[in-house]
Amino acid sequence: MKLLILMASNPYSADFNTMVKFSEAAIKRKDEISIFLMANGVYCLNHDKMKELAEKGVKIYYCAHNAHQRKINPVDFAESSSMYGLSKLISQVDKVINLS
Amino acid sequence: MKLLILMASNPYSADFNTMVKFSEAAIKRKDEISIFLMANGVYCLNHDKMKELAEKGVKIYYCAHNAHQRKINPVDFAESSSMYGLSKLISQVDKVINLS
Amino acid sequence: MAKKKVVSIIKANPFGWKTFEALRQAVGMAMDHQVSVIFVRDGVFALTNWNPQMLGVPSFDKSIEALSMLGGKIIVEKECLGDRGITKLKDFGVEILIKDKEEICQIISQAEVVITW
Amino acid sequence: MAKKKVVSIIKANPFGWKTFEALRQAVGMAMDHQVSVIFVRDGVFALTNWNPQMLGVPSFDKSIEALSMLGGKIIVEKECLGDRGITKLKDFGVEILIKDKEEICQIISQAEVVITW
Amino acid sequence: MVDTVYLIKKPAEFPIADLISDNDVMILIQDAVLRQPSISNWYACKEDVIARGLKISENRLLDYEDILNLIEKANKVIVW
Amino acid sequence: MVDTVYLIKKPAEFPIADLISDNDVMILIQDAVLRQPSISNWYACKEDVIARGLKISENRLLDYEDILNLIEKANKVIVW
Repeated sequence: MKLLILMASNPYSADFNTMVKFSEAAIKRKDEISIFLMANGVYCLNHDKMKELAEKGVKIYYCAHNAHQRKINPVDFAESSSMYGLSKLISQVDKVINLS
Repeated sequence: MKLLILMASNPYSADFNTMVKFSEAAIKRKDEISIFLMANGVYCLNHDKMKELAEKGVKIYYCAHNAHQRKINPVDFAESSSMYGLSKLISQVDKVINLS
Repeated sequence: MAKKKVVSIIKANPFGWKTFEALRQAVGMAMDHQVSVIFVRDGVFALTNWNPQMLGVPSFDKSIEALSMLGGKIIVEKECLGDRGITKLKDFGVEILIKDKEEICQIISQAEVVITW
Repeated sequence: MAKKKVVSIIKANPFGWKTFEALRQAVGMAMDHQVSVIFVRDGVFALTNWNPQMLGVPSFDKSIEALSMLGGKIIVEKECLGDRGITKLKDFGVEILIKDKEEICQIISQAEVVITW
Repeated sequence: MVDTVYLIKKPAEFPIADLISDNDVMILIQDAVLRQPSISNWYACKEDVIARGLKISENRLLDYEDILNLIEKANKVIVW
Repeated sequence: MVDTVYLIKKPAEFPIADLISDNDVMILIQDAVLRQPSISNWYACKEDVIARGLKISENRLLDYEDILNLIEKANKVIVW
């Protein structure tokens, strides 16, 4: 299935572990998986695990506004997006798991 | 009095507002005030309000280990420290308010 | 692009950043989708008169207006208002629907995507 | 430098980063101060057998050992263990004091600095 | 046929009770596994249970792939 | 003489009841101001009450400087 995980929690939260574990299980199932980082979720961009997930085929998007606000530098493994970009993603996926 | 605020919450939390307001009131009261950032509290280093507080005379320390872990760059208005540095601070202050 | 029925349930109180982000998100989604934002539990305080600037958080008044303009629905649970003794809602200049628990369950069960805050 | 009576109260469950950071802090403080770490509420799960690596959090076993070596006391509330049906504590190779609510209140009231997690 | 999969994150944080129908499934994840619910139609995330050193009978446990299988077949998923 | 100043952050999150003595003061801050406690010796952070648009009688309200004055005179402060 096409799965979107919407992540609004920081990388030192229980949500982060849940996000990673669902992503890894989805990779095994050969799901098409995207993660959208917003609010404190953009702090995850600085966590090594995110890059690892991206290398395994997970598409990672983040809210550029929230990242700028938190002074987080762009990374090459994730795509800058917006709330409108999130809206487009929601059109395309089968299921949305939100962690906030 | 000599007041220490021990901050372990991120800058988008209710604790952040409480920390700022106590600091501003302490400045008015001419207290000698220190803030120690640890865990997710080190994310506060990237918030403009921290620099402002430092310029008003608040001494700001942070746990270098937690900052490195979260890939936060050093700033010139705060002093790199450790859990042992925190221990020394606790010796010197009259009261500790912990926000976590 | 599929237009979906999206419901955003806001149960956290508004005195932090969550509601602000939730509404910013709802506005973005309302450009493509049929969005309903439902305030429940302490989330209902979002529709009262309070002062975000005193807590260092931004006002979401503009998001409420934009959401309504884009055809999004703003719904609040009647029972949650009553439990908190809230008798008067703030006037945002937009329609706010007060619905009972049963109607809200109906809306949620018909949604295709549900996001909770 | 004044050596103080410091109490760290851990009420959050250990299945996140808080307890790890709290114990790292307690070790640092134990170099100068008389530190007691008191586990209450869901915090008492910290002293059971669980698997931090499965949750992506580091183990705090070494901090417990270091704390004890530095003369810090590790205390757990009896009633909180009972409420959660915990009958056996993990063996960290250090002394863990099981005290009742009243004794714990006594320790807290005698502290000069109290930090809660 | 599963209508809604509920992922419950906090102990005793259950959705509006009226919301749950017979076709829904509740799955406890994260700290929600610390307290067992009184309703009947629930499962728990196996890894979250084992990680916390808890004992819950095997037929209540689902691993992450099992949960995704259920989510795929359901109409939607709600995280509460 | 105040022994301990308790700063309470969450609604109904009160410390072990036995802990509070007659010489202690409880001050509600942050979201704790949303629910009024049943005990008698409590105050609330004025700015946190006004910010949330709540009504609590004036003699229960302390501003941040008042709270620091109390903390200075007390033996210690515990944030709960």
